[in-house]
Amino acid sequence: MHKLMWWQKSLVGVAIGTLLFLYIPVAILILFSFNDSPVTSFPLSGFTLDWYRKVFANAALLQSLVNSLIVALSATALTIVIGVPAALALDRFEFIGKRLFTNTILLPLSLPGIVTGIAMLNFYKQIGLPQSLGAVIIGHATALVGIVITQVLARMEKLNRNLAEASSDLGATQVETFFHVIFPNIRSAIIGSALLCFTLSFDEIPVTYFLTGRDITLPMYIYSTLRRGITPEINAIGALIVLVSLALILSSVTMLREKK
Amino acid sequence: MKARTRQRLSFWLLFSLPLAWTVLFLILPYLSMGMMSFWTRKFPLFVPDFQFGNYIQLFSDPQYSAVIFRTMKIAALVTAYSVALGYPLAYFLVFTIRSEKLRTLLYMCVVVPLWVSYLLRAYTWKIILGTDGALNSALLWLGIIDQPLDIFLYNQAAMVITLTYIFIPFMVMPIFTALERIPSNLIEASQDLGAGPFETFLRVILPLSTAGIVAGATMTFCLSFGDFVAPVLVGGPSGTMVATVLQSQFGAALNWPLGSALAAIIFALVLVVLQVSSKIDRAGRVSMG
Amino acid sequence: MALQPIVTLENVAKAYGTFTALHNINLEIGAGEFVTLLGPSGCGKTTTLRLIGGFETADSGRITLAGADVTQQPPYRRDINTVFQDYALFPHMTVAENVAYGLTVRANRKPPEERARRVREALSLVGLADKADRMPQQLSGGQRQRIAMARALAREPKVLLLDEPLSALDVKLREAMQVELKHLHQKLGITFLMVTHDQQEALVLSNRIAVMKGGHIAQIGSPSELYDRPATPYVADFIGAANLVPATFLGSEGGFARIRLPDGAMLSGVAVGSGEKLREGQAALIAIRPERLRIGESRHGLPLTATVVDQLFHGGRFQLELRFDQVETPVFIDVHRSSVADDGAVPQPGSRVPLSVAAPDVMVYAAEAAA
Amino acid sequence: MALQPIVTLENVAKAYGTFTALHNINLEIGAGEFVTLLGPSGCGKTTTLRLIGGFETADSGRITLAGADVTQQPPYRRDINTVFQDYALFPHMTVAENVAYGLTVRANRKPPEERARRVREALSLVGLADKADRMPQQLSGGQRQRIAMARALAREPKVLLLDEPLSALDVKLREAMQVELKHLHQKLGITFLMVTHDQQEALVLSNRIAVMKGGHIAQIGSPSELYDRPATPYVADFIGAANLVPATFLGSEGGFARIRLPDGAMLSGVAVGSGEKLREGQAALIAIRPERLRIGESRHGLPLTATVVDQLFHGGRFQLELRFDQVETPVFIDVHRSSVADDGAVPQPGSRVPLSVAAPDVMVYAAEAAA
Amino acid sequence: GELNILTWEGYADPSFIEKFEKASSCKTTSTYVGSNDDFAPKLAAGGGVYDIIVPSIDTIGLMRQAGFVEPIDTKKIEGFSDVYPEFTKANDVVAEGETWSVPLVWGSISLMYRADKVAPKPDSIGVLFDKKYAGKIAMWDDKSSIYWAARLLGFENVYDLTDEQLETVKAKLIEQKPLIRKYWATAGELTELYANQEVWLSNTWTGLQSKEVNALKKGFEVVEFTPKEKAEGWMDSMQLVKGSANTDCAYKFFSFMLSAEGQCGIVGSSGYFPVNPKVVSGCLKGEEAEAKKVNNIEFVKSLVMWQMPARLDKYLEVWNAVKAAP
Ligand SMILES: Nc1ncnc2c1ncn2[C@@H]1O[C@H](COP(=O)(O)OP(=O)(O)OP(=O)(O)O)[C@@H](O)[C@H]1O
Ligand SMILES: Nc1ncnc2c1ncn2[C@@H]1O[C@H](COP(=O)(O)OP(=O)(O)OP(=O)(O)O)[C@@H](O)[C@H]1O
Ligand SMILES: NCCCCNCCCN
Ligand SMILES: [Mg+2]
Ligand SMILES: [Mg+2]
Repeated sequence: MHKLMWWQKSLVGVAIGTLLFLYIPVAILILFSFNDSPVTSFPLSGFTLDWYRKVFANAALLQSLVNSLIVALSATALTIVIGVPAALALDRFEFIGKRLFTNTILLPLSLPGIVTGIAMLNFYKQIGLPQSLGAVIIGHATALVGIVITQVLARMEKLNRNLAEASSDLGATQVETFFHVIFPNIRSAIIGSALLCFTLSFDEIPVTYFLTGRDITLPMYIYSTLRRGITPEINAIGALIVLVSLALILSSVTMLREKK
Repeated sequence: MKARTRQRLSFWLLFSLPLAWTVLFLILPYLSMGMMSFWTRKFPLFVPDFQFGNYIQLFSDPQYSAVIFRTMKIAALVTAYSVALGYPLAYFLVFTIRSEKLRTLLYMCVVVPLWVSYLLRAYTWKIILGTDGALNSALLWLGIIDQPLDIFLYNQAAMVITLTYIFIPFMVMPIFTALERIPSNLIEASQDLGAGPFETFLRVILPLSTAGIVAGATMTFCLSFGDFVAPVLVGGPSGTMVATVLQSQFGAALNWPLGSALAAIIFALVLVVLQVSSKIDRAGRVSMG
Repeated sequence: MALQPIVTLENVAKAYGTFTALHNINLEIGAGEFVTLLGPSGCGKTTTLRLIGGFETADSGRITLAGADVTQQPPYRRDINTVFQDYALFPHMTVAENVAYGLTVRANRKPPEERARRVREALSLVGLADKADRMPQQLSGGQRQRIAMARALAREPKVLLLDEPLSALDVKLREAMQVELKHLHQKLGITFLMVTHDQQEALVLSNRIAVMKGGHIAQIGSPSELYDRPATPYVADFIGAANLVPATFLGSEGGFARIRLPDGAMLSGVAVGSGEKLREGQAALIAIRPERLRIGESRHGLPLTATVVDQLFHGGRFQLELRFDQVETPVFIDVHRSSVADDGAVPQPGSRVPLSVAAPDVMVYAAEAAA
Repeated sequence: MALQPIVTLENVAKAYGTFTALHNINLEIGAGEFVTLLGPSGCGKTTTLRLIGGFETADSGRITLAGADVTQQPPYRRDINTVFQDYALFPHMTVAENVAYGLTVRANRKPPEERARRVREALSLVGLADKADRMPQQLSGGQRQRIAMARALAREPKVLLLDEPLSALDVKLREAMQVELKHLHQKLGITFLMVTHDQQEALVLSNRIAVMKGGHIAQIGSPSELYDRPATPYVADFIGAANLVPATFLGSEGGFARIRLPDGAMLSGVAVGSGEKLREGQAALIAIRPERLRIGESRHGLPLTATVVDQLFHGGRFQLELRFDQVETPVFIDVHRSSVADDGAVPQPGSRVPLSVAAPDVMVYAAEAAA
Repeated sequence: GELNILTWEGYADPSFIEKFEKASSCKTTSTYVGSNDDFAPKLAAGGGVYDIIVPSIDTIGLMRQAGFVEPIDTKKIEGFSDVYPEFTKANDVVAEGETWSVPLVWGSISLMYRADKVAPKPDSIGVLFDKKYAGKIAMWDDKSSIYWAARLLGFENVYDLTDEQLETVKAKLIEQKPLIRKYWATAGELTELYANQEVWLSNTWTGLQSKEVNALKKGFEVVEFTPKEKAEGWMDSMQLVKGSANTDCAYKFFSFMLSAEGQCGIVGSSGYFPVNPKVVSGCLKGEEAEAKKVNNIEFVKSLVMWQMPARLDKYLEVWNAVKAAP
């Protein structure tokens, strides 16, 4: 811990290089959002705010942004409504198939999204759920609920089991116990995982790709725009996303790491 | 009411919605995908059936195994590079940065790019690696080359770079957590027993962070294995990955049964990877006490 | 028992999966008593307490509280309160809110003035009236312990359950809190049922102690009953220090026994500790309290001889580690410094010393009863 | 000190940020000694040990090991080994691998046969030769403790550092391990430097004890020196139980003092404990060991009177809580049951009892020296 | 009412769609495809989403066979009779005695190259297979690559190749792979590939991409030409999705798109050719009318007009195999 050895120095070098590596693309994205050429290549041709103006004038883009917000908000709300009771049940009760349930609900998080998307496309069609924002919302909620469950479960496990017992010992019914004791203590885990779900849903591509109908989300808009050739508007919206995510990530990371 | 009845009731109050939801929107879809993999393609669409033709086609036509192996190779490379870059970064954050505040700040800096649109992160590499891109401009400016090189973009290397970039944070996070969890007195004990810092690293720190490496590697491997954005944006003519094929079976080729069979194979592959990694992970976790 | 029983357990059994944690426990606790469950880790103390508190449900048997069957009642319907081992204070509430909690639940909502009064009273009872607005994290371990007490007491329960209430505290604080706990019990007059694995604590605090072993109650009685007349070597060893030495049972007359020690010494007139009948020639175990063994010969005592193995300095006393000939297990006795003119008088390691013990202070048990 | 010094600390100081954890510590440890650092939490015990082990670097001062200056040496260059408080066993290695670790490092690689032999020896030394292939998680706390010992001892260090080696164990096990530790020290003859905050442990095990307080060494000496002639009330209270009572210093003659207790009793011929000069009429504090206070009057002793507040049953003894008139702090004495014919003879709460103490057993200190 | 249209970008430009919405009070929502292969999957995933689709002439037959679309009552469409009969009577537009689609625009597919880089001036498809331009060639990511290779190889009926011929085509395309920088998917992507100096040579949708590349003024010009092996022709037409709840609006839309406003609008925004020559006199005059082949039906006949390949799935498999090859 005194002086750095050669191998530690090179580790540090790689580390700093990697940190830069993580930020160069972000910097370039922001740089091009101010470049006044429709083609994103060097050399830069001049400064402009036009792309930002275009973002705010592009009705289709703004509509897709609104759609994304609707999807992310609704999907997040659903993950909470489904995930929190599930986490409570997993925490409190032993039952057959518990591990299977937990593993299954976590599957969409490691399975390539495209597989989950295909499976949903296939089945949702059979149960008469047409491709639409509604289907996307259900798909996202289903794929992401594992996050809420694991985060809340982890917090529940850290939460002193005796707290609930103490509450019922003091005369509170289970419902009172939930609202007065459990909820205040898992709130930050719920908010943190909700933020995470929101951001992931907001940025989700593969499941959305298969489930979306004529109303598209922002990533789908960007995807089709990128396929059609780039317009620097996308750089502008990207720069804006960086800004907003920065705010979101800061709050969610603090929430999730808040309590030891 | 009997205590046991009360328990059951509250269990079902909590669990019936999640269970029903999961069965309807997740488990049945996976099962129905599995079923469709046995259907038959019948121009112009497909019909229910039970036959193994799709699997036979996937295993006999070298075009599919070639793509699967290529995808595995790319995912493995991405995983290896992510470890190679992510581990030093995590190590640096945990052991070199002394200030708690700075460490948290830098950790967040690692995480932030994860939250920038996935597509945009991939697409930026097109700007960087292109013939007119940042990299060529820089090399020209430095006088290292006098003609832009077109070897950076639209090939597998570009996909590996892009995916590595995307997944480094996924790698750093679990390794960081694993390193942070190593009690400092184990490192001190090692030094106390005569091991210098390098030996301590190799014999204590590295083995005790395997759980983190495995977690990050699993995530990186599985997600890059299924990626279909990089091939579209920065992959070249030789950049077809499994997800691209899958996408085209459900798109252009309009052969959902074959696509389902391919998806089922990916599903199985991922389950194998998860199984293996949880084995390693469990071994690692046991050892952390 | 003369007292009105407030809690009774009748044939209560509880298994976790295939593991039986409690085998048919019977226990009757009188109103106002201070009863302690004592035993090694895993013997079922916490399980017993949780069954009474309502956090677990008995597989069979019956639990009554003040005469009413509560076996199937949930915790919030039992007029009992618990002080948890790690206090279980609500981390998101102030001290006052914690203490008030049990008075704000729907089933027992008190008007604000009464609530405020009872919170104040409970906090003064534990001497922490000035900490009402703190958060639990801002308190020391001992203070948290007392808040947990106040929170339970604010409900004015008939019975207070305490699961190792002092085990998280360090030695000095634990001793101080023991005294407080005792005074609180005397002042309030409600029933205390405490779990501990610290025999010192059990001895100091309890009216009665139930020593548990492997899901059974091994013996129940007052501290001096258990200390002076342990039913088994297990109890003898668990309560206080006991020197356990193997011996051979030779026979008994008039309730007193004759035995032979491995070194050949014959002792007669010793007390028969265990309930079961000993047969002649049977392997036995004798238990002698350290303070009953005296150095030197005595007219009234039985004479023994041992070798000093080690001398441990404890400040106010020396502890001598002795060994009888032919016996593996060491024997310890205390030599108090007030009784030795000069430390030189303490026998040195290697020396052989004569010992004496009064015959009734030697208790003999069947060897199987040990383990 | 007659012994060859093996570890010396000369004016060693260490600060963490603005907080000074150690102020100019001087300490000399002789080869083969068993020295204990004793003190309350945060007094700098661990810091001292870590400086010697090389895990922290001194801000100033000098540390030598066997005559060589090691102040700036990293831990892996010091011929010292440490038994960590929570053992710090490598969780990914078997017991044997853990013990062998220090013999496989590049700087000290031993041939396989020697390594195997030394691992075997170290494991038998701690009685765990049969556990070589277990993983640390598969061992009990006491076994882990012994593996940590074996691992350090396999290196055959000149000095063994032990940071609260037994604090994670429960009472019974701790007592057993104390004995083992003592025997191990006697058998090996190497130097042990141990940190503890358990005074009992320090008294039983050490050749010398250094009592620390706020980054200073308050007193260093043999257990009986510290117990019988504590330099301050702080040491008196920390080592063993001390009854501390406020008093007024009236004057001294021939090294012995006269004092007045708050209830008016005058005591003369008492010992002056503190080094500093006491002035006439100054507020003082007297310290009396519980075992030096006797119930009843005595021709040779000073007469005192107190009221019994409480009687606590401890099995082999009763502890009496007494109060002198006009004095807030309670005074405790032990009544051993072997010395009371019948428990009825123990004074009951409320009764006034005459006490006596030999004048030299009362030590007087300046009141400021307390805190 | 409302109208959901699955179509190509540029085919629903606000410049004329807004006029339609105002006149008809039908609100339109357009979703864009990148390739003809996108239509079937979108419809296969369930109905009720789209009312109108605009596939090319080689795809409309598939839509009908798959049961995705309904026959059209041409009487309800104003101006239908003015459309080139070569289109309104074409195979698949008319099938099983019914009309299945309403022609919208048409065009050809030619070769494009950078004048400053490619010399001598090419005249054959062969230039796309020339090693000299390795790494500078782009091909449309579409099964139509097969037609290109087939024509180069001199095969007669490119829409009904034999297995043997397909194998040869596949080999030819795989041989071409190392020369390819990128298979382009959309008009914009190709434009960008040129603008970023990535490629010099490609096939292209006549009219649109060259116009866009040259408009960027990157310091070079691109040139289009029809290779001596002939060019493909295409025609995009509108189809009514089966079960549409908005047929009234759909018919209003068909009529509008064949009117002067619709035809001028789409020609203006896409650069392709109008199908109803009668109504475009207001917007296309003289040279421009000539460039857009107004009334030049001979040009239609000179093209190899797209048809659905006789064995569509076989063609798709071949094209996928080419892309999957290393
Ligand atoms: N929820 C549970 N599931 C399975 N076994 C359990 C459970 N709770 C307790 N046990 C087992 O029941 C036995 C008795 O446990 P209990 O907690 O009552 O012991 P205890 O006497 O309180 O011990 P300690 O002193 O360690 O707290 C133990 O062997 C324990 O492992
Ligand atoms: N790394 C550190 N940074 C800041 N302060 C520290 C650090 N280590 C110790 N201290 C402070 O130095 C003082 C002495 O600490 P040390 O660990 O030596 O105490 P100790 O006597 O071993 O106490 P304990 O009995 O609690 O282990 C304490 O006040 C502690 O808070
Ligand atoms: N199907 C032949 C090509 C049709 C292309 N239309 C695309 C229009 C893009 N503006
Ligand atoms: Mg317990
Ligand atoms: Mg310490």
